[in-house]
Amino acid sequence: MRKPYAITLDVGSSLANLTGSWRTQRPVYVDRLPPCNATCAAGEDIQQWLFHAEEGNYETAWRSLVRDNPLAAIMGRVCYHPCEGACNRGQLDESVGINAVERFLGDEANRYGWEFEPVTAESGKRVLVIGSGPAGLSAAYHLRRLGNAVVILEAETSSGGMMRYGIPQYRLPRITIDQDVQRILAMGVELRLDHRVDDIEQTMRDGNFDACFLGVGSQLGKRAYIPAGDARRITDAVTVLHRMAGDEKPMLGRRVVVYGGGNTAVDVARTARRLGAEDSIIVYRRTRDRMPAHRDEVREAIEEGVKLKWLSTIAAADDELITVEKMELDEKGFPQPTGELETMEADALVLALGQDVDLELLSKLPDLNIVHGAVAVDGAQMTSREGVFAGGDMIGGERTVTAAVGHGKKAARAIDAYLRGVAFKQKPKHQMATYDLLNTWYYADAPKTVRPKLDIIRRQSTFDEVIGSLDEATALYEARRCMSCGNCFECDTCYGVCPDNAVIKLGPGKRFEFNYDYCKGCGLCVAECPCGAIRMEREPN
Amino acid sequence: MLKQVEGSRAVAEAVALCRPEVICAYPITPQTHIVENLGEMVKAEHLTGCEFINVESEFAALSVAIGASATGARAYTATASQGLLFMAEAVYNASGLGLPIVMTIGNRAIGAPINIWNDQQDSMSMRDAGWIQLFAETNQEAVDLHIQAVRLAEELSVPVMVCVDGFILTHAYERVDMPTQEQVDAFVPSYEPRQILDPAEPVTIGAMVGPEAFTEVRYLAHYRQMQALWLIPELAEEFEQQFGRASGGLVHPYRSEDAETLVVALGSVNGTIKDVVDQLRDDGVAIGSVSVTSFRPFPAKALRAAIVHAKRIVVIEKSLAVGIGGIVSTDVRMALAGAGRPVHTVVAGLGGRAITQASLREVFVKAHRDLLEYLTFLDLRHDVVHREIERLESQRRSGPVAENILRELGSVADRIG
Amino acid sequence: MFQVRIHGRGGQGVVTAAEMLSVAGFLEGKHTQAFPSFGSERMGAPVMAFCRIDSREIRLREPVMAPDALIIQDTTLLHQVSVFEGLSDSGYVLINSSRSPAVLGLDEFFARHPQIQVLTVPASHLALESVGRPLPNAALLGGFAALTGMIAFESVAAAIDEKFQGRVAAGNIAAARAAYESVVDVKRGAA
Amino acid sequence: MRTSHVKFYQTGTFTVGNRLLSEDDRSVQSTLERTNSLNSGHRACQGCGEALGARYAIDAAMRATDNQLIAANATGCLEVFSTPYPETSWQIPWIHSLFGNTAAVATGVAAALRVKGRNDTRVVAQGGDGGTTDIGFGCLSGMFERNDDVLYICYDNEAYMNTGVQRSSATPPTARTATSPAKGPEPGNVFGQGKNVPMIAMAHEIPYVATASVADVRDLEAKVTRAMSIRGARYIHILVPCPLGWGSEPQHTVRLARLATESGLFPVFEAEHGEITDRRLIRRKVPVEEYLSLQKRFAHLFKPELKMDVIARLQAVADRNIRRFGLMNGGDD
Repeated sequence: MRKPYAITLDVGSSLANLTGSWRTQRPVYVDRLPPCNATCAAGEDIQQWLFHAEEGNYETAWRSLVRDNPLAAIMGRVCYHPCEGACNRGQLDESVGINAVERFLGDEANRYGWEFEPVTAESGKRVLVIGSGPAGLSAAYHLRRLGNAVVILEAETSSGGMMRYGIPQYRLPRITIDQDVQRILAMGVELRLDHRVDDIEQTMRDGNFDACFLGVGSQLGKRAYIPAGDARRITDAVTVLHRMAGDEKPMLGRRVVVYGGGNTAVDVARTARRLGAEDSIIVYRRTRDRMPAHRDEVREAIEEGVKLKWLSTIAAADDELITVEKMELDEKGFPQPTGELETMEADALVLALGQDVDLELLSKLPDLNIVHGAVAVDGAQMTSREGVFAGGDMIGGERTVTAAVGHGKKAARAIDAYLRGVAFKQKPKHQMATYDLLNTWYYADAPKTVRPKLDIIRRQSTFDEVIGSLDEATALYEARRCMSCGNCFECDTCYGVCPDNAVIKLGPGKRFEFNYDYCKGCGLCVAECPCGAIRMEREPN
Repeated sequence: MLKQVEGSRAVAEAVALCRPEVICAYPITPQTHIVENLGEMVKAEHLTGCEFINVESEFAALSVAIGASATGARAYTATASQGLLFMAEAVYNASGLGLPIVMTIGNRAIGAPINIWNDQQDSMSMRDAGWIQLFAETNQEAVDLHIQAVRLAEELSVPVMVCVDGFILTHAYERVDMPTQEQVDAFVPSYEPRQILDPAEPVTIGAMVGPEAFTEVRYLAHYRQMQALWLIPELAEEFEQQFGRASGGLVHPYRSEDAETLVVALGSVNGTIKDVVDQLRDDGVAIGSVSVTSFRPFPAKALRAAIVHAKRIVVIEKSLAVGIGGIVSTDVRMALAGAGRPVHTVVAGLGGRAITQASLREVFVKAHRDLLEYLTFLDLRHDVVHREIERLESQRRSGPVAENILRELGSVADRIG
Repeated sequence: MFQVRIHGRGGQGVVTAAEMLSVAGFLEGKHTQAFPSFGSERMGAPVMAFCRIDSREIRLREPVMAPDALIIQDTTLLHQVSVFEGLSDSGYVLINSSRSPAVLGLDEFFARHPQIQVLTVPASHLALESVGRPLPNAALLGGFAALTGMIAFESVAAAIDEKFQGRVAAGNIAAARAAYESVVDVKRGAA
Repeated sequence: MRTSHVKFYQTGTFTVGNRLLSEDDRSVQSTLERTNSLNSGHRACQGCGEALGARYAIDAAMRATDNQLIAANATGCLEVFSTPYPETSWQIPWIHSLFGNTAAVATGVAAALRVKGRNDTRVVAQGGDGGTTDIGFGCLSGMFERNDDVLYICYDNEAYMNTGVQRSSATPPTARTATSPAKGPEPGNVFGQGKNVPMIAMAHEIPYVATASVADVRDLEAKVTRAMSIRGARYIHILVPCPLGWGSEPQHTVRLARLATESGLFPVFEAEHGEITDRRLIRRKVPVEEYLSLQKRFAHLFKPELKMDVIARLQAVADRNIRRFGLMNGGDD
């Protein structure tokens, strides 16, 4: 066609006009740290595995999850999920049920027998892990993944440490522990039960170990001085819970008083109900909202008939009577005695005032630095003794399964670096994806799915698991509630809303790129990005 | 085939023979019969392969034609007077876009005062709009010019107006030799657009052009139209060969060779002029006439060649450039630049006033004796305008001029001339 | 060249009469030209139409200023409009009326123009009889053919047949024939 | 709404794309294959809502017609920024004729296609609010009345932006424009009677009328797709915020469109043959202030003092829309 001059033009010729020159600022894709990931003590990339779960690709999701935490099924039961507390979705409607999805994935793995990927390259190094609790298992798993030979020495007759001996089975069925542990062992990790270590150095020499990880749980209940006529009636929570693992269940009686406000206190009180106690009373010196125990646990305990007595300390325990002193909170929120006393009947008094780690095994390492009953470690989880690393309850701080798993992972990576003679470096953290960076318009209103619960009668009389699992549909729904804070989830909104077609879509999984030849820097993509994964920057000169 | 038909019917049949594909119709006197006839032909399926669209205004009529033409359809419409002005923006646009639309103008005066009768002010208002303007002297020529116009428009990718004096031709029953479909098909090939809206080969039509190219675009429009100065005679010649009669071309001289006085005019008034020329020739006056068929492009060379030998030129024109006088005569003077020949402007036939032989004869004789003024209004009622001017000068609120004059003249229809 | 001017009122088929007359002439191989007094007149207003008949091409575009024949379709126009303006002294006048020119008060005019042939024919009446509507135009053309001899009645009939269809055409032809015959009778009587 | 039939679940239900959707259900704008009918390099302002709306609409029409589409475009911003010689941003056969004749030009294109038997090629006419509700209104109404096979899309940015922000019949009351300055006792545009062209289109009882905005591309695409599935005259009126004319931040273009719909000031609905068939329910209702305060054209309502009485009148407009179109009545979403 001989087209008329100037008034008739060839299509698409405006590509010659590079409108990028109009720009004074430019959009840049960023990855921000989602609050869930930021708060996960196990260092899970929660958002990433939710991403896969959203697609219904559960095995991929599980594999993504276990890159950080091998104990998915356990974690989905016992983690107090601070991630959910931090979840930005909580500010929109309700936080994403991350823990439920994690449990679903862990259970799927156990149900279908998914195994960890086989170790591809052996390092030739041997690492000793002491304790098969969450810290030890996590360290062993990660060390093995990195190609190291791992031997776990466990003093008890069963694996799992405090998970088995400290957590009631209505919260964590023993089969789940067995399954998650077995999967780790299947990687080639060696577990030796009934093997108490007294001399670490000797054990290392004997076993030809290049490094050691200490992951011993806090199994000693703290005692408080309580004037008592009959010490038989006073026991501690750790002992009660430990005996629950054995064949002979503890005999607590009809009326049980538990002293303390932590999760262990609640565990014991709920256990007592299940063992037949008509009255299971928690005595705590402050108020309910100040209880360290997880709110959900407390709520469930109350549902099950556990009673709580606030602002009370136990002054004395005689015969079948316990003397309680009323407290009041001072201006700073600390409880102060009032001198007002009352008595209550009790067949047993269980002290749940905290736990200590039995540091007996360190006695042969006299120069090991211990501070306030906890093993001191550096940023690489290494103790003052070279080649000896530690984690979990031993090093103090937050004593949860999740934290222990996190310690184990970090220690394993540090040990691996140590064994390879390189410095241990952690990846720098991204800027936090705070709620204000999101454009929540783009997320449909979708309230959280409530996990099924065991009916109340069975909860009061059996040790069946209280919290059920999500079915597949609800797990999927829950996973899809994730807003992918701070990280592109390929929603195509930037690609769509650019008036200048200056966003290049790279295809599934490859995200997008800006075409700065045409981007005029209007900022629409930044404003409309649902998850805050684009930032405006000053145009470089 | 010879036929005795109304001019509008003849034009409609000629248009139909050209196989138009889209016809846009909006009624305005005096072109209405043309589109009515075409509409009937389409409705009765005598004219097939044609969309007949009743639009809501002349502006829409030409706009629909623009869209259709740009999409590769042969598009046609017709209008007159106020209608042409109402579509003015689209008139310029069609030519600017180089769309070969053919449009009939049933020439009519422009108000106010509103007037439905014939003059050529409407076409003159669009003389610079980039359309080729052909003026028909008879209904036979109106038929023939439409056939040539389609070919001309499409070869040059320029729109063409065929100007037909309203009522005088459009409503006149006279003999027309109507060509056959085969003849027209042989003369007018199917439309091969120079540009077309087609998803298979997309283009942008109607870009915004700035100072950097606008002059060139305008020059090219001029260049394309000037090409018509050789194509029009060529087509007329080819037409004559195929149809056996002379029609179209740039100018038609009549008894001009030895004329000392030459009359130049556009359209149907040339018939009356020829009769007067014959009468004066019988009286021994060396007079002739030249009918200008192509007013745009203006055939300056051809016209000069036809008239330069005369001692004086009288331009009879049915339009008025208020504030200067003649429109056609300005162009005629340009054609005669440097020749030193007086060109007299005679404004005649405004708003349907009959141009009579008697009046023409009078001015021709006057001109021949070199007594004619530079600008003359034929049959102007001097007494009426004189009284109105007096009234205007004596009173601030002198009232509407047209109504004042009408009051003075009495009813319109009781007069014959 | 023979020029005809037809006077009537809007709605009386004045223009159609001129057109049919031109067609009739055309059918005889003559050059003819018919055109209305262009206007926006509505029903009832005085209107005119013109027709020229010649043996050669008609180029003239002016209205018929000096008619050779007048057809007056409505007698009420006689004293309202200067219908006789420019009429040739040897021309024809055909008036649609059942009354005589004398009764119409035209004696004085025709006395001054003795060469003018004037006749009345009850065209509306004839049309009412044969077509059912008092439209005098076709009938008057029959009378015109008889009065002027410019065209044959057969041509008029053919022109009417071209303009109208079926029953209307037949009725108009019948009316025209009746008018034609009545004029022939009157002329024969006069002669 | 039709769009809600697709349950995307919760991640990005309202986003442009969603990896969880099947290919067929994906928005045109999310696909790699989208035509970018209005290509890069156009000279629209930063954050231009009209450029966005035009690409959304025409890309959707392209998909709906298997790329057999011709567009006629009115004079205006869209035309000027997309086709300055020697460059055009259009990738489709496109014609610009005049300001006020676009509907008629499109009629001509449609007529030509019909007469050529090219029934698979479809026609879109597009113009701004000036070219549609004012100067092109006659041709638009004519096209409707004849039921010509044309989809007319009005990109409404509520004033004559191309010529420097003058008032049009689509300019809302109180808005400041160059010809309705924020001066005098009643600053900004007058509270007139309004001119609701979608409702006027409905009065023609044409087969399809819809409103949409650039805040909801899926809705917009669904409407264009629906429109292209119908023969005859169709009209879609799309709200396209204009940073220049509205005095808003370029990055707020989509947000403003969203606030316009969520406040009720711009009702989003569909109608067939003169009857409303569907409307987009307000999801998170906002007071009109939230919408107005982001735009300098309404600044005089907030400074030097807050004019609550005037804002209340505008709120009444929104509330009436909500009642009239049932924008808050329960629903299927």
